[in-house]
Amino acid sequence: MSEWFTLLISTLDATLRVSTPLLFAGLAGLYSERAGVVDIGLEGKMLVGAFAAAAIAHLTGVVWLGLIAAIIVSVLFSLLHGFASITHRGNQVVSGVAINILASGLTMVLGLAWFHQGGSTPSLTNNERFTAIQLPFAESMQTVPYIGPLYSDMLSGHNILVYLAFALVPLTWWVFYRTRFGLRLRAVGENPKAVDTAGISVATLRYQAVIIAGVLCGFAGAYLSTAQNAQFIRDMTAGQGFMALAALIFANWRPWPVLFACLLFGFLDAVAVRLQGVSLPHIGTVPVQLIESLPYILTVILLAGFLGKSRPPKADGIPYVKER
Amino acid sequence: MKPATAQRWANLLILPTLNILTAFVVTTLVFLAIGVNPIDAAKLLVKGAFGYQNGIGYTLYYTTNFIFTGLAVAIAFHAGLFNIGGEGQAYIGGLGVGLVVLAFDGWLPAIILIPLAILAAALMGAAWAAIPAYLQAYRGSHIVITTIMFNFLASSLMVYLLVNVLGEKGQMSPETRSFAESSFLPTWSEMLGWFGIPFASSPLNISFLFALFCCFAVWVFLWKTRWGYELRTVGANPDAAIYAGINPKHIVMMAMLISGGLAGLVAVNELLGVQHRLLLGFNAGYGFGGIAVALMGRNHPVGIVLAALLFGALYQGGAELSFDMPNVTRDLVVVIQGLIILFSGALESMYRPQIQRFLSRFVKDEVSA
Amino acid sequence: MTAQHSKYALELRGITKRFGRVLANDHIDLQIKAGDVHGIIGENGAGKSTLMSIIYGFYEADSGEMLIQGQPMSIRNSQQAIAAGIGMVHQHFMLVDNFTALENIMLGAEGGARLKQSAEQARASLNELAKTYGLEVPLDTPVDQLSLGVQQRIEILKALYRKARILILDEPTGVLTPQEADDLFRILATLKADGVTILLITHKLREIMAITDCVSVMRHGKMVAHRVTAQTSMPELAELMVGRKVRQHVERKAQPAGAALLEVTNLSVTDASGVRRVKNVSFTIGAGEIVGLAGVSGNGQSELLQALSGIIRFQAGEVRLGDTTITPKRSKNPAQLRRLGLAHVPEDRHRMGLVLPFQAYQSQILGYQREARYNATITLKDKVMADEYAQRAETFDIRPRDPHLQSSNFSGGNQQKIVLAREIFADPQVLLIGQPTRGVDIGAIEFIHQHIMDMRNAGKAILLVSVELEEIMTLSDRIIVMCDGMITGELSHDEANEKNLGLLMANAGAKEASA
Amino acid sequence: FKPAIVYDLGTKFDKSFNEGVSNGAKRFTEETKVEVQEFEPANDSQIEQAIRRMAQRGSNPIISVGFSQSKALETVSKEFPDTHFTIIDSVVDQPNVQSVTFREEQGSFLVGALAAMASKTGKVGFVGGQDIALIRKFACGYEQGAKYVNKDVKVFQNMTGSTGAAWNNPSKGGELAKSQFDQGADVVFAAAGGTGIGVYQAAKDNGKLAIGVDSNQNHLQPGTMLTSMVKRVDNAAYDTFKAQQEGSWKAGKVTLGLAEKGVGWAVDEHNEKMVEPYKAKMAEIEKAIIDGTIKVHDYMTDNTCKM
Ligand SMILES: Nc1ncnc2c1ncn2[C@@H]1O[C@H](COP(=O)(O)OP(=O)(O)OP(=O)(O)O)[C@@H](O)[C@H]1O
Ligand SMILES: Nc1ncnc2c1ncn2[C@@H]1O[C@H](COP(=O)(O)OP(=O)(O)OP(=O)(O)O)[C@@H](O)[C@H]1O
Ligand SMILES: [Mg+2]
Ligand SMILES: [Mg+2]
Repeated sequence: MSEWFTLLISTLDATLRVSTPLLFAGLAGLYSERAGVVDIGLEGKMLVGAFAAAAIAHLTGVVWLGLIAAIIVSVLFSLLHGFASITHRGNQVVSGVAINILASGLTMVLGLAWFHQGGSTPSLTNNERFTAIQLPFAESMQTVPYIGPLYSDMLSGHNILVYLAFALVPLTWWVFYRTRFGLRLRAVGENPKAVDTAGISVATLRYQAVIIAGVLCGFAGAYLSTAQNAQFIRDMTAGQGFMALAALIFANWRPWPVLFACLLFGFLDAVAVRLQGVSLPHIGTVPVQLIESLPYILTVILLAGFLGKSRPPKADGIPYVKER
Repeated sequence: MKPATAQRWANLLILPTLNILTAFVVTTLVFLAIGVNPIDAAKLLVKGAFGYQNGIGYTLYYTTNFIFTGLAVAIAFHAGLFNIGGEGQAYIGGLGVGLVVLAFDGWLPAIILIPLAILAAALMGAAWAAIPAYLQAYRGSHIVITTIMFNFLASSLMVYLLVNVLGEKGQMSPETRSFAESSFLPTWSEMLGWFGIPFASSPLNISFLFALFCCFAVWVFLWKTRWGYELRTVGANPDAAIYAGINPKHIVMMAMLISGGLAGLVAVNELLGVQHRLLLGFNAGYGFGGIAVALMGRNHPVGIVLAALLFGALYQGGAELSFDMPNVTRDLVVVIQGLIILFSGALESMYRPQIQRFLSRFVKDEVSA
Repeated sequence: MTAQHSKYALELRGITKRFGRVLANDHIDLQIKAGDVHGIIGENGAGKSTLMSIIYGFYEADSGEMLIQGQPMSIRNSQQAIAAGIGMVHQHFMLVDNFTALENIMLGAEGGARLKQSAEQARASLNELAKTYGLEVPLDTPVDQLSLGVQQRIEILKALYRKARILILDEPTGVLTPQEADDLFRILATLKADGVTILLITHKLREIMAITDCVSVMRHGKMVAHRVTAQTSMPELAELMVGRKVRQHVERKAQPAGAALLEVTNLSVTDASGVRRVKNVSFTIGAGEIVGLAGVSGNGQSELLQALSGIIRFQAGEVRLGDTTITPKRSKNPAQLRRLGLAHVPEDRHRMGLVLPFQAYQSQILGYQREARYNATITLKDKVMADEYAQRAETFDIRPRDPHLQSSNFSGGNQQKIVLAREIFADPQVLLIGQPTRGVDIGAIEFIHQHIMDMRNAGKAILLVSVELEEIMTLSDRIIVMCDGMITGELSHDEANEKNLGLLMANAGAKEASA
Repeated sequence: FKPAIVYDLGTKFDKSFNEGVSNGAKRFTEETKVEVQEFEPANDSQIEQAIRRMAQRGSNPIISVGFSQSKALETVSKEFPDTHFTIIDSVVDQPNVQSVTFREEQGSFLVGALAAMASKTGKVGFVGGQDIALIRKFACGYEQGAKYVNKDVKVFQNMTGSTGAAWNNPSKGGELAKSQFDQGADVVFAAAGGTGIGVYQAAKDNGKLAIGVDSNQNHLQPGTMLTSMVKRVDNAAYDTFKAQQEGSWKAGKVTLGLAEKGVGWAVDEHNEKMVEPYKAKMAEIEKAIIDGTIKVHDYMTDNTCKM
């Protein structure tokens, strides 16, 4: 089988790994923003989630407890965001910025105070992490040309969170377009007043949405520190929260496109890693800085509307005020 | 007292004060959580920030940066824009300074070189803000996101240039050669020295005065000129602006260019005033700090100066703190920053209802026209 | 006693509501007989919508109590109101634009957690309702593609679908052609026959007289009078509304139109979404002439006005302003047009006319901020601006006088006066006026009308756009009627009346042509 | 006698560079019971401030860690001519400053050679942290070493990023390592601070070998850590204090290479078995480097990596 094919397989394999946190965070943003609450605090919530997961997994030795801790802490931050932007109708972007800065500071301060390792948590042993699981027949499929590697090298052999992330996409679609909750969620992001006069509490709906966002960010964080890596390290989210946000916008706030956007950015990242230092014909070696900025540049180009007009939810970012 | 005035004072004084207090109360809790006596910490902090000349020098030197970025955020805010890109704009402003000084410090006299470098800082900062501004104005892409992206791009660009182009060969760290004396801004101690007043050497330099001047300039611009009038109109009510024959697109560009320019001036204080070379990450944290400063200062120059002073004190005092208290690290200052943004920004009107009720006891209803 | 009670479907006692410093409802008492159509009238801002919103649980009253079918009820949110059998059609529709009619109606009353089944049930019972009351609507079309008339039916269906026994309609006819209004009243009649109690808010006394059994009058937040419709008259109601006799019309001395100052030929406007809003419209306005532009809102008047004032570009045709010719290629922005002597009083003062956070004297120079007399080399001359404002406030009786009061803290009428003063003092040759008296009460209306008339007499060319036929008919020398972006007819001051205007507004008979 | 340390930007517990220094200090404190004043600066301007503060408080000697401090030290050392300063990883030419630099290229050469020997696929990898001259120096030495053992060895090189964040991005580090494994590499050398952790993790997860950096990191993933390229900053710190205590501290330039045991490769209980077969050859190479028969090119002399 051609070397290119194996390279492709390994790239796609990496793509899945790298897209997963983006996907969790992207979907988190989707729930929040379709309900009309802008969420640039994804980064921060991932970060605290990652910290909690690693810390608890280390202390208890049980990764699932780590996951739960991540979710709880991340949800607490969501509630803070909700408190500011729903209850007190504060500026949602500002609240998001605050959450990001707080998260980066607090994880360090507490990490130092508790573990005395410069803000990192002690590294986890494999049974304190989410490790790869083989899909059925992964072995036997190996030999089948093309489909074989595709299945056993690319699809199989990821940890449970990866599969969960991808399973969440159709689920989210179903929730949005096939359930009462979804109907109301979409409505409150478009015209909260209509929802209010229909006898539904705008605040409750929006809180539900940000809480879901919190849960998903918890997953994203736990993935970073207990699945993809084996410990928490300062600012380990490294801008993925913002990348997810970009993906969400790129996807025009719709479930399936979010999946594709995240996969695209993940793919770019995976390719970047492999393109590094490789001297391309005519071009020569591309500087690492250029490659690593590629996703951002692309996002900007996309945002520039060269690929269609973006249509955010009408009430996105606008606090619901009943009485002037 | 007329209700309107009562309202103004509530917004101008009472609310912000309460917000800051809340932020500090929570900070105290964090201190306790990591087993530090808040009182001692506060004492050390204040002493470190204002206790002795060198400390004051550092405090005001940090203040200078925060004034620049704070003004940058504020002016964009008045045009209804949220410029999160101060970080990157300051960085690229530094590039401007670097290029000019490295090119000319051989033969240009200070009188020409320094103004040129300052201009370059502003222009490059503005240029870096121009692209997101253009995309917002003409392509309708969300400036918050684009400016975030441009922060990432700026740092990649700078590293590339410093590592592969501008960096001094054989030099360990990716930074340029030192600038020539002719580019140095007079420090506070030198300036006071001219008048025979002794002052401990510190990074504090003339750009602090420049920053104060910028505050005044911004105030005049926003509230006393027709351009400021048009800018605030667009910020308050874009439709009214269009009706008035003001082109919001142009205003968005203008506001962001000025904003970026101001952010770029951080490089003047940092590079011409202190580092005397172009290096990585001299802008670290000031862009986002500026947001806190602007919010705390209610986007008004006077408020911004005060807020910047507070942050300068936090930075300097914070450093002193970590000197004497091992388990207090710089990150605590970051936490405080976050709390301030949270309480005087996102939760700014948390206490408004209470205040309202309090005021309404004293202020009678306004009779309808 | 119990008998007494149960004969009221709804009873309010001492309802009070304040918004910040505004006392919107002041100890309101009200009794609505079951099965009645009960009218409520009052100036703009009198507090009608607020009161209704309280009944519907959208706002919570600060004090006072409410009885439904004789039972005391505390209604804290719309959910409870709906449960208590109250439905409301809001002044501004509460629909999610990109949802279908069906989704909008279901929203909040879906039944199950899964949409599919509930949708089927909803569809069934809606068809049922549609038959009984003649309320056909296309259930699967996104509402932003439906006319306001249809959207209103959807709102009514929303209420009925929730089994409303008390139906509140807040200024329902404001957005309808007279013909559509008649359909509405027919529907209301059938509902009444079904024993539904109806609360009807309107400004149009004619409607009150036509279909209500009783009528209550509000003024500045207070309930000032109750009448049995049969035993009252329009003049009495009008008087009750304003609290004094109303002079019916302003003086208009006959005066021949002078040279054409504004000449519009084959003007067409296409909006962002590519829909043609104005379809080759042509007309001229001479010096000393008021031309009224009548039409149901949303038929292109707004776009026409904005195109003429340079706020939006027009795609075809040309406009002659004095001796300047404006074409799509050589277009002019509002600032340039002002310099050419065209002034514009926008339809929506909050959206365009004022900058609410600005102080009054600052709003007073909006659009003229670059004029030499306000500007020193760099700075604006605050003193000049303030003095000038003070003087205008005198002439136009803007209250309060304080030039430093925030624009938002003036009442609707006074805000309107600020805008009007600004544009009139600019002494333009051509004046475009949109909805000059929307949200203004009758006292101020008179005043404003007088000023418009004075401009005419001073030989200016005036285009008056308004949804108030009254207003158009009183002021205009000529009336042109728009429907679906086209001019469907022109009438002189004397030949115009509600009937023939209404027909032109509905473009009756010409439907095929336009389609 | 009040010894003090001003650390490099980045934290004291970076598992490599700063941590090495602080280990040296710990050792000194344990032996002599003399407390060491420490400070972790937050930004460049705090560095100068910190050094000055230390000097004002009469600390002596003061170790300033990392090249990013040279500028600041230059200024301050002038202000305090009687205080002794030692800067690590950079050269400051002052009468009261001792400049300690290391021949990272030699150490890297060694582990490069070892990697090439241990590699079954004839492909080895390098993962750098932030893309700066210093790290290219590591990479260059590593490549030379590998090529020395096996002319046609394939060396994959990746830099994690271009900003400071590149030192704290284990995810990216892991991905980079995995990509090199996918291309056939089976030994990877990480000179990337915290990012390295991700690299070592990836090696473990994929049953490949990894090489640590700066301090001995063999214990981080016992079994898959082939060795560590140690840079004895701990010794540098320890010796500085000791010398000062004994009054033998001298200003000037100190370059610590293999000969001076300033750099080397770590063998301990964690990798004893693994490296057993190569020990002889390694010793040979070490000797050759020390007596100069092998010339290891230093990237930073001309910012190119010529073999
Ligand atoms: N958004 C607002 N903010 C503050 N005060 C307001 C606001 N809207 C109205 N008011 C105040 O409420 C009072 C009533 O406003 P409203 O527009 O209902 O006046 P009105 O009854 O229509 O009188 P007018 O005849 O002048 O229109 C005014 O005195 C005004 O100052
Ligand atoms: N949400 C609100 N916040 C503050 N003030 C309000 C609010 N809604 C209405 N008001 C004020 O309350 C008063 C009554 O307003 P309301 O809308 O009830 O009048 P209305 O009789 O419905 O007028 P219209 O005939 O124009 O609908 C006005 O002064 C208005 O400014
Ligand atoms: Mg109303
Ligand atoms: Mg009014």
